[in-house]
Amino acid sequence: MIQKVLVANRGEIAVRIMRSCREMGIRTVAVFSEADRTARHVMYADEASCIGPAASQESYLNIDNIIAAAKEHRADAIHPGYGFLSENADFARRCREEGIIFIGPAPETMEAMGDKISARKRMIAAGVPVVPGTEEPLQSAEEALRVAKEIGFPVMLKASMGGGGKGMRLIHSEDEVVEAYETARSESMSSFGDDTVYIEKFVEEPHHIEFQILGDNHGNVIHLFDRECSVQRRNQKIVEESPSPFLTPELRREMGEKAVAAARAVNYSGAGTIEFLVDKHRHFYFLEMNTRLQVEHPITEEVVGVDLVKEQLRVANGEVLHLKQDELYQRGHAIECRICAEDTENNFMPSPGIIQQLTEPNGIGVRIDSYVYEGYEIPLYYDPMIGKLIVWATTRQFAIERMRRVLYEYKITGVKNNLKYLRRIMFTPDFVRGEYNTLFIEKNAKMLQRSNWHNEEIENIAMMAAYIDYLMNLEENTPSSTDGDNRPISRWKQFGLQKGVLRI
Amino acid sequence: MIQKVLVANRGEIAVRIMRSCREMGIRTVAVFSEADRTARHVMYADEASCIGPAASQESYLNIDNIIAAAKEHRADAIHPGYGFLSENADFARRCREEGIIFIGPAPETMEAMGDKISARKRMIAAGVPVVPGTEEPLQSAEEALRVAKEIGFPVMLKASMGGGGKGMRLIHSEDEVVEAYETARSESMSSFGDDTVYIEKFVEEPHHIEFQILGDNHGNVIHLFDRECSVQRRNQKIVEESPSPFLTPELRREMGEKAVAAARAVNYSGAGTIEFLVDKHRHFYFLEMNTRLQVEHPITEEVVGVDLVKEQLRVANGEVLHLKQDELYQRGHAIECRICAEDTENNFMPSPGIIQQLTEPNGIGVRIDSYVYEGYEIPLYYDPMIGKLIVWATTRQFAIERMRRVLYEYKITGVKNNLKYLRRIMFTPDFVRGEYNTLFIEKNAKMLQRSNWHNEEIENIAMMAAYIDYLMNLEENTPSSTDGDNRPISRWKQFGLQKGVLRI
Amino acid sequence: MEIHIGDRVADVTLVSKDGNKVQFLIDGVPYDVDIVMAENGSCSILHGGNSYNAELIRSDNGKNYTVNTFYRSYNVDIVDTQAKYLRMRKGGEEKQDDKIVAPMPGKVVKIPVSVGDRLQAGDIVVVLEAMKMQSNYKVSSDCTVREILVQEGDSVNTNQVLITLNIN
Amino acid sequence: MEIHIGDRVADVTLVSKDGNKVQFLIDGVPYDVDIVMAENGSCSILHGGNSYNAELIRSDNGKNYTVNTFYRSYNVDIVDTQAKYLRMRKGGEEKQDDKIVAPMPGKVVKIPVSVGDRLQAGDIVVVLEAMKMQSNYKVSSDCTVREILVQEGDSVNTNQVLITLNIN
Repeated sequence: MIQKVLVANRGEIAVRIMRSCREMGIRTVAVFSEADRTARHVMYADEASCIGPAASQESYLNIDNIIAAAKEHRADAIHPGYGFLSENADFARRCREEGIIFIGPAPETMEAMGDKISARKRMIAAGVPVVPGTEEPLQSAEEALRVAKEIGFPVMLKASMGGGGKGMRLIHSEDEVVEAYETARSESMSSFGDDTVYIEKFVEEPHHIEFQILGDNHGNVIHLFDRECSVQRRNQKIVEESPSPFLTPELRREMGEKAVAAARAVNYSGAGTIEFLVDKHRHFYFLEMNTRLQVEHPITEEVVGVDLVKEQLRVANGEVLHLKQDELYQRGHAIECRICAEDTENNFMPSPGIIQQLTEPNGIGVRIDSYVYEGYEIPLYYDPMIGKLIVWATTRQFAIERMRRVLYEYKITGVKNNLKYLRRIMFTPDFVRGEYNTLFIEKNAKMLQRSNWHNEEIENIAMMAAYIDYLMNLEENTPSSTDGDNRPISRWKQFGLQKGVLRI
Repeated sequence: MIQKVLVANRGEIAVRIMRSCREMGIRTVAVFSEADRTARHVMYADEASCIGPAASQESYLNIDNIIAAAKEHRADAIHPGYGFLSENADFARRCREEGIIFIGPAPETMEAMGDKISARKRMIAAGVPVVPGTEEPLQSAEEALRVAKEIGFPVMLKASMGGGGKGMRLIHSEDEVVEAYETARSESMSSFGDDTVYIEKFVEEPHHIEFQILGDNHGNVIHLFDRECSVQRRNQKIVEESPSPFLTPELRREMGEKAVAAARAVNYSGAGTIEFLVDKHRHFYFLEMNTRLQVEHPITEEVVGVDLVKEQLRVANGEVLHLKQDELYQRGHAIECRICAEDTENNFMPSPGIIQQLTEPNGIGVRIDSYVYEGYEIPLYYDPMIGKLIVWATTRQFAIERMRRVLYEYKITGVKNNLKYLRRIMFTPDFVRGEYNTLFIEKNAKMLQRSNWHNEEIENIAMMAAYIDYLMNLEENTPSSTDGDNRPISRWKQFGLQKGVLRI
Repeated sequence: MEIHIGDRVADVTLVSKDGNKVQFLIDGVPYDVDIVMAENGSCSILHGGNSYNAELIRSDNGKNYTVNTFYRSYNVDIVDTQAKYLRMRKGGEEKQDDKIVAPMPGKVVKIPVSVGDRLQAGDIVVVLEAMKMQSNYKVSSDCTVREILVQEGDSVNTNQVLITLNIN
Repeated sequence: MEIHIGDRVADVTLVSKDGNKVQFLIDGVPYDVDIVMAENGSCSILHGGNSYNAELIRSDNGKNYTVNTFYRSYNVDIVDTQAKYLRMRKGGEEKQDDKIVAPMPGKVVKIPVSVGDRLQAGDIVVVLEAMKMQSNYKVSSDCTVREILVQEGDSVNTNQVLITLNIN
């Protein structure tokens, strides 16, 4: 039985994993880089160890340091989360050698599926349709150019070890190939420690739809239905929903069966995801398998009513899957928005900084998986995603209405973020009707821009608010507080006592 | 169609109602007393009006002022929440006269069921079992004494208009009758504007189990299953769960049918609750009907998958119930804890004050309905409940484990509160086994007391934390900050730079 | 520095400090910890590989703390020289009068006694209401009402003296 | 007081104040509002029966605000006499050099140019990485590299000048 788990990750996913561990009575060990001493996961865990400097390569990607921490803390198991080492077969193999349970599939499975080029081969052998493209890694920019021309533009350049949109480039024409090849390789090396890239035909107007998979060590594999992940910017998902509004019940059943077959073909154990591209004629192609928990796993949890991290831990404990395919069903509808510290008006540029004020929504049908707090400084070394906002409601329409409501409640000041952008998505007709594919952001770019709509009343409100704060903070208006409470609300209580005609 | 709703309430329930209105695109009007200008519901609403001084009698219970606000803001409808005017038939009648939709049943229904003495008569006529007791209001302390002796101690003295445990007294012996009679009447007058009280036989070791009801204006009535509400202190619920661990499927079906029959007997429309006492032999008695939304309605929402406030609004709009009894089912298990500003070591004495620091839990399976924020001063005029913590999980055991986890995450400083007390409930064997009744708190009083368990390590941690903060705040260690940011985390960043041998 | 926690008195010295790495001596035993102020008012301490959190509520004078850990709440007093002196000076001086003190902010609903009344143990002397709940305050031994310092309807604060008594 | 919001310039006067009830004149038109600072950094304003919220982020000098309302974010500048004077004095003085400035904190990954290089519009002059994303910065017109102020591997802050250019 697993008694203590080291979580080899940071941010919201580290906290997410520790939550389920805590519920199961399993002790947790946090690891952190020097930039993360004040991060939430360090405070949340029962135990904690520093594993190196800020740069991921020297800390969260440093296998030796993580293994050393696991041994020092006598952890039985390591949960890798997503990103970082989660799909690194060497790490999984090293855990096995050190007698530590790696919470994920066997390294052989990861190698078969994690390397996208090898995964394509397996799937072709298993009769699962794949997108046309290279069967071997590219050796040079020249080869990339030649292959791209053969297949015909547009093409997708992808990191073989990639995921989460990193190291991925859509190429429309010849003159983009060289720069794309170089930057994708460089990004891939910095993110995954490997610079192998390959080319696929770009499926036009595709839907990105994935199936959640669970397997155990006893040969059982089930799927937990679909997630629609077509709202993407920079090839990264920002809004996901479940069930997909695009799938028919028949197609859902067929894709579910193929997803299970794909997982069975590699003796899959643990939680994983089969990603498909679905074209406008509802033909589907295997895209890749993610041999780990996905960022968007909560929408499946909400709709199917399971705790995927708990299931991962049970499987890692050697238990037989207690969920049965024919007992699972989807109830209601869930949507997830990824909250990012980024500048949506400047090509989604990451925007690190200090969270000045934070109000998270709550109430019926809302779930937040986040890790930031007021006063927290978002480090510039890692991902700009600061949290995930998930709603559940009985129907898709109600879920959209709920997402609008919780985006109204959510307030973050101090760092640029995409809250207002996400709100606009929730009002975009293509999204509201459920008629969208991966071109959604591009197609609706104009509508998703900040409105230049003027409202004198709102402007007046903004000016009065700023002016009163300005006056309140002028030295003559603020009796120096003796109790050290210099927060606006306290200063207001003092300023609020003033009375009379001022004319300033 | 209702376009604008005035919410005649405050606190978490006002925000709860406004949330569903906002999701439905309905504008909201907040009303507030002079003590509540900075309360969350005022900021949440689209519009707001002050309706009088702090004392409830002059504001939240002031029918004229509330009607005037509704007219001024042209509200189509009024939602009364729970408490205050929610079960006041005069208010409902006044709304009808003024052409404003009252979101709740007809005043005639409220009179029939809201007055507990009259409700008992109706139920007897309808063949629903009731607890033995007086059929008429008590006229004097002497009569109370006489009747109590007739029925035999212990007896329950209850306010006829009461609810939420207010104006309720358990009487064990003769010499307690007079004081109980006086204080119950006084409390009832101050809470409900009516001092009618009556006596019932006290059912010993009872379970307090209630059924959620929904009716429409077209004669349809359904139930949404049960809630177990037996964890009570001072006759007020503090922990509720759904489904009840005590009910068998057969009993659940039978009680559900009786609950629907009871509601039908008074042509019930809207959301309501039939409360039952169930003795240890699983005999059940009608206790009272609450003709409004209950505090604990969220656990039903989580398990059955509905939004009760939305359903209320639809019914008020004249729509036919779209939920069908045979399509409803309970999924998983939900528990609610009421978070109160109170001193659990001093007979649950209310403890108003300023919230210094607040960390609310989030993540999978947790819902918070609350209204406080950092820096908020809890007024002393109203209820000490500052929020509700609700968890959902697939099984009862997982729900308890989840509640322990979220209580671990929940942090409130500045006011005394019952978080640690609730944690102890979640570890009490009677609760964990699901074997408890309304005597639970009394029976487990010793176990629920603060432990005197000592741990030198934790004490050392506490001392070091306090000492470092003390040093950090000594004037010589704090360069006067120019940016006005005097928060601990900012001061730490300055103090944190210090280096060297200190010996202080 | 002398620090009191509950009944325990400990001698705590901050020996050295290098950023977050701090060495303390507690009753002569060295403690090497990594300590930061993380969320506002919350302190994160790593010690022996374990991660602890302590929320601090500082009193106005800055020397008394309520420290919440997950398991317990502690009262922690930092006893500096000035406080030691005051405590010494105060020792044995005050002999406590019997009085009725408000345990919380609230409103005086009723005062069913008058100055000079002789009371028996268990008699109600004042009824307070706060947050919709009325509470009766009774005397615990026989006594006489000396002074009544508030009126029915008054709002009162925590620790405000409401009534003073002469113990018989 | 002169206040700028976006392109609009308004004259705002606080006329009178009685607790939360405040009268302003905005461009001569009276506004009676009920205004309080509620959650920290958030301001609640009731006007004409409507409830508005505005979150304020004050700049270090205390005169420039970012104000977030539900619908939009505004830049609000309070123009006091000192600022007016400074603006007047500054007018027309600085003629801006062409330079490459870091738009966010990050790490310099690559500088593919050297001092004196002649560049064409569209040439990449620096590659920055932040939060795992690399971005190429290009020149928008033909120019020559004057100075390179950072090295590959350097960490840079927002608005830090990286490279200066001579416009041809």
